[in-house]
Amino acid sequence: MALNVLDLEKPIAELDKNIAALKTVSEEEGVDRSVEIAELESQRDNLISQIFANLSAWDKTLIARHPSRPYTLDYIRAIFDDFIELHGDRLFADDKAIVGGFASLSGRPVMIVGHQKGRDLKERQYRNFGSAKPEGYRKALRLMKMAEKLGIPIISFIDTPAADCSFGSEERGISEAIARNMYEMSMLTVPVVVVVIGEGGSGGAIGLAVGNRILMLEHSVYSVIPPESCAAIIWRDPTKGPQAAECLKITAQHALENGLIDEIIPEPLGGAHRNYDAAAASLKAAVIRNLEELSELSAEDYAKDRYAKFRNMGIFGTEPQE
Amino acid sequence: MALNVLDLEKPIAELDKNIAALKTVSEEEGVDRSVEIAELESQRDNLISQIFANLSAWDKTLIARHPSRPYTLDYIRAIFDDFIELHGDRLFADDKAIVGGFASLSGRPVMIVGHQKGRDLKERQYRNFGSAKPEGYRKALRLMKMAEKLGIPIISFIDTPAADCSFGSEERGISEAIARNMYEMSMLTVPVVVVVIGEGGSGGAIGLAVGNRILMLEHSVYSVIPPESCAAIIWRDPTKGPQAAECLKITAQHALENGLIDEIIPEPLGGAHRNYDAAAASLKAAVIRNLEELSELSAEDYAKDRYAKFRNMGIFGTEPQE
Amino acid sequence: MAPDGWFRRKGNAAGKAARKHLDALPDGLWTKCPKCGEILFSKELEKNLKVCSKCSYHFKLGAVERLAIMVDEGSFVETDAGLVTINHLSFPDYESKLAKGCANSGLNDGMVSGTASIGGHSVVICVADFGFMGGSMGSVYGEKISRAFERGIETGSPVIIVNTSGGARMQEGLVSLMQMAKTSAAAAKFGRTGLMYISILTDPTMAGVHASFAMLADIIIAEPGALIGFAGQRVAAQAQVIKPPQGFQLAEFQLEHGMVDMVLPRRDMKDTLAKILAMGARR
Amino acid sequence: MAPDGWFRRKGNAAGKAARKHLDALPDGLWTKCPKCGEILFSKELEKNLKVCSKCSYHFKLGAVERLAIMVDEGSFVETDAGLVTINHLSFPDYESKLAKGCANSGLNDGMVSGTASIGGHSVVICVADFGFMGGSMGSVYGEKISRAFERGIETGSPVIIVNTSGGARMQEGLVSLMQMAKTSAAAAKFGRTGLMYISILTDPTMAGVHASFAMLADIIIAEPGALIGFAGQRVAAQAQVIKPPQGFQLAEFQLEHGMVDMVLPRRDMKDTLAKILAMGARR
Ligand SMILES: [Zn+2]
Ligand SMILES: [Zn+2]
Repeated sequence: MALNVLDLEKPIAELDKNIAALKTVSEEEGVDRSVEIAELESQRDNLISQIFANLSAWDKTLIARHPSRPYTLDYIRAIFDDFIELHGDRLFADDKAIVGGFASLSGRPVMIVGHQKGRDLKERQYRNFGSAKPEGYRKALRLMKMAEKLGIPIISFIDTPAADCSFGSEERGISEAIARNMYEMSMLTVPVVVVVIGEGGSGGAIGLAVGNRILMLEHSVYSVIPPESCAAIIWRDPTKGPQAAECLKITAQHALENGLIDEIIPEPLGGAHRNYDAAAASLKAAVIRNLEELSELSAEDYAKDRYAKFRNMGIFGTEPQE
Repeated sequence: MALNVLDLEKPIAELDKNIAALKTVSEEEGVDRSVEIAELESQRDNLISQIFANLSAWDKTLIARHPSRPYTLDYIRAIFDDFIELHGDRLFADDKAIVGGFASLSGRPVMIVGHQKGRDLKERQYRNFGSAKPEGYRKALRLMKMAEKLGIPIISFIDTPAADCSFGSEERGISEAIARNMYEMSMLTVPVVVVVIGEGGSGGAIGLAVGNRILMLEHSVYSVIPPESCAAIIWRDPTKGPQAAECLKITAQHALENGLIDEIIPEPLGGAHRNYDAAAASLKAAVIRNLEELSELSAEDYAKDRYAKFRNMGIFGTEPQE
Repeated sequence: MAPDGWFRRKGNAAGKAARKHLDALPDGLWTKCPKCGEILFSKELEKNLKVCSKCSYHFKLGAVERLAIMVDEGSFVETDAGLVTINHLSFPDYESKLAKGCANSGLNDGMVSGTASIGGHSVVICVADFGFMGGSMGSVYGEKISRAFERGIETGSPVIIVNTSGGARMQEGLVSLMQMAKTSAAAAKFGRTGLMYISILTDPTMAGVHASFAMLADIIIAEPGALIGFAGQRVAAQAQVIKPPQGFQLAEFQLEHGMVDMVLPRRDMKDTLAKILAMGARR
Repeated sequence: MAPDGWFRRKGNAAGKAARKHLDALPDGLWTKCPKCGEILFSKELEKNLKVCSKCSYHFKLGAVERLAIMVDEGSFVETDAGLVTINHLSFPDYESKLAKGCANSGLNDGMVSGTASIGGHSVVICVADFGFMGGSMGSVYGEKISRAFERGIETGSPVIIVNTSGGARMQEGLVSLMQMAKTSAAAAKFGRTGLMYISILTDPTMAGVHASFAMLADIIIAEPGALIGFAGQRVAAQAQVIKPPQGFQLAEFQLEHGMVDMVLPRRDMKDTLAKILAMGARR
């Protein structure tokens, strides 16, 4: 547990420890310490509120990458019934960095696709740290086209540091795969709801993120480039990630301000990793509400709506022409 | 040259040699031997006619595989203008066993796809003996879908012993690739003319052969299994290929009789390899005529026509049901 | 697995008497597992859906057995049973092979087609039988598959095909190759309806069947350990002069290479199918 | 290559004076080939379309130079030249980089768009300029590409895009990532018209541009030796801790891996484009 505590969480962890100790003592000794515990818990929650009211873009980055943060399969387990995982791109391989399949959302069938990170060292390698290869994007596309054919909505979970850039991925066209997904996703005749649950890492993210609605969890980030890489380019110093994160304005809040996403999904106090169930409930409610709103559109409209949405993204001026 | 003479061609080659010698002598000595030459040529042509009137299915197989037989690129050079070869499946590789691209046929744009065998040892390896891998079928499909998008007709040349069955091809889904091509080809909204120019080798052939018109050159073959493999299974003796070829009835003539192809394109006397230009002219005329006939259909009709054509292929009876 | 209770066959009553289990199990009380060598009590093996209780080896199932464990009891109604094979090439020994296949399987072709329900969902279903000439595809087989897709379109039903096949039936020559194109075209026509097509690959599914409709489903499910591929291993090995990779062409290999959606133990098949069908049904 | 004769620019006259060759050629009479080291007479090099006469190395071309050798003389009319960049994130040093890019290239963005004819075929054409901030894609760039596709739809013209880019323009943050989706969606909308889209990949075409509209063309043509890929070689090498394969990410590597239709020498570009356009035109 201690390994999974961020610096900014240390004071919180300290109080957590005290509360836990008090509870243990209370149980062991059979003495009612509930008032004291409630006092400490309230103290802790105030502390969390304080800390989380002033998170920097870099803090958000660290929380978005938190090793205890719920991943796609955690949300799938918590939110959906009857998840039937489907595998493979029918071309080359089954990429474990992207999962997908049918599931039932409050009794309605949906197709899920999403990046999947690994929790422990072994699973991280198995999932390639959530960095998908061409076959991952192609699997996702196959499933999305299947959903389109069957007329069921698509929910896409974004959580990747970046697309895989190994030699093999270059050889098999990682660029083509990402580009093709955006091309095809833009034309899908079913609703597509995208949720950035952790890291929205540049091309690796956008390759699954062309939706009618783009939602971001409160402490997730979405960026054109990893802050460390940006710092390495600008200041030739990858340790200046914090400054770069600020410049890039990679938080959900900024994305909403710039009109690039539709909604921020609130996380439980202290971040999604402090309460999976509450995070999942919050996410579930947002997804259902967005799907319900979208259900008013016709099949043709979904593509038009998506086109209009992305077509409008761009911040520029116009000079008068001579 | 002598290496490329079939046993059945040996008497012809003998006369060819005599004629050539006579011509040389005639030139060197400056004596007019034209009468003598014409006599020999007529004798040779009669001999060819005799031999070719009685070809067995196995003889046809050998002629279809003749190392001097014109291949796809030979026909492309002879028949089309402005061939622009296009490469790659955008997924994994460029397969040299299938070529394809735009070309102009009597001033009209067409898309060509076709198996390509190699002439000498080096080129044979380069072309993998005309045995295509998944990436070859996927390249062809990409080009055919492009033709559909642009609204231009497709001409497919069939000339393969079989699809590639290396481990790599199995790993990358050679079955899927062949199946997918048939699936997609059946739905194309442009005319598709297929010409079997040499070997129509089982799955490797049908993966490019779902057309509105299926033409076969006079001495080409088309079979569900290589005769040698069939013999190996039935008689546990691959040398009994000749008998198996007979049983399988793999000639163009039988395919036409069984209603599985539309037309036989006549070859020049002694086979296409004896006169590339004449073979190409014959093929060109047949393709143009078929395309003209097909031009009367609408875009939707091409798929319907193709469906009806293949849907009707099957020879079976029906018992009265109780 | 008592076929007579649930299997309402319309035609071809003649074959009925000959029907029996097809997968070369010895007739005795005991059966030896070909994978682990365990001696299994045949009745227990039957109860376990013909899966070895020690090593999970999945024995081959005949079409009749397969239907019994897959569809809702009593729901199967056979269609197109009256289609009969013609030896139009006068191919040597074809008739005797057909007769043997008929005796083996109690069927008049390697493909049985019909309608049924699974977990209450109506489906068009086709089941292949390896006992009939190795499940090879000739004209009757291809026609049944094509009609099944067309029936799916007409009735708005999903199509499920349980495959096992050595490939195209060479005794019918070129016309059997054309069944690949015909069934693929039928799958394409069906595919445009928005209805679901599920293909199940059982041991073995090879060559002309694998390289046509079997690989064209929305969802492809393989049974554990099933041999699945284009060319026979010997052919592939000949072409390479090297040893095949570990587990070459097995179901698990196909999963790793992205060619199947899942490898599903036989005991989970029916429930999973019902769940998948539910996804396609509510639109 | 005399820009003034054929280049009718509508807007942004201010930049015109600053326009010059962009590819870091020394200003002198002689130019050293960076590949083979040959010292080339600059005028000869220009005449040879900036291809080394000894080793065929293709020097980078600015957008203006590129247009001069690609389209019918006098046919180019620029569009959307009035779009200007806004530093909406107040990203440090962005303005100075823009100014430098402008001075370098004589352009106000790394992408020039317009209409032209090639071999008599009317086209919508976009040409990138590496001299403007490494051809990086921001809002203006993405907007020009998107409008080009829409102009193609409106006028029924094929679209040709000559690419060179280091990727998305990080100084615009997330909105520059969204240009990937926006341009890809525009390519998709255009793709449904049955009109032809040709993408030309020149040295270098990387990252956000390579992974969006640049790879979505019907026909993709690469210039010999062009570096083409998703991630920079250093990034890829870091991830692998091994040496990249021979010729990694070069045009010829992309051809071998099925990602481009052809590697075409610069001297053949215009004629080949005209031939390809003819194929799409007569329908
Ligand atoms: Zn066992
Ligand atoms: Zn040089």
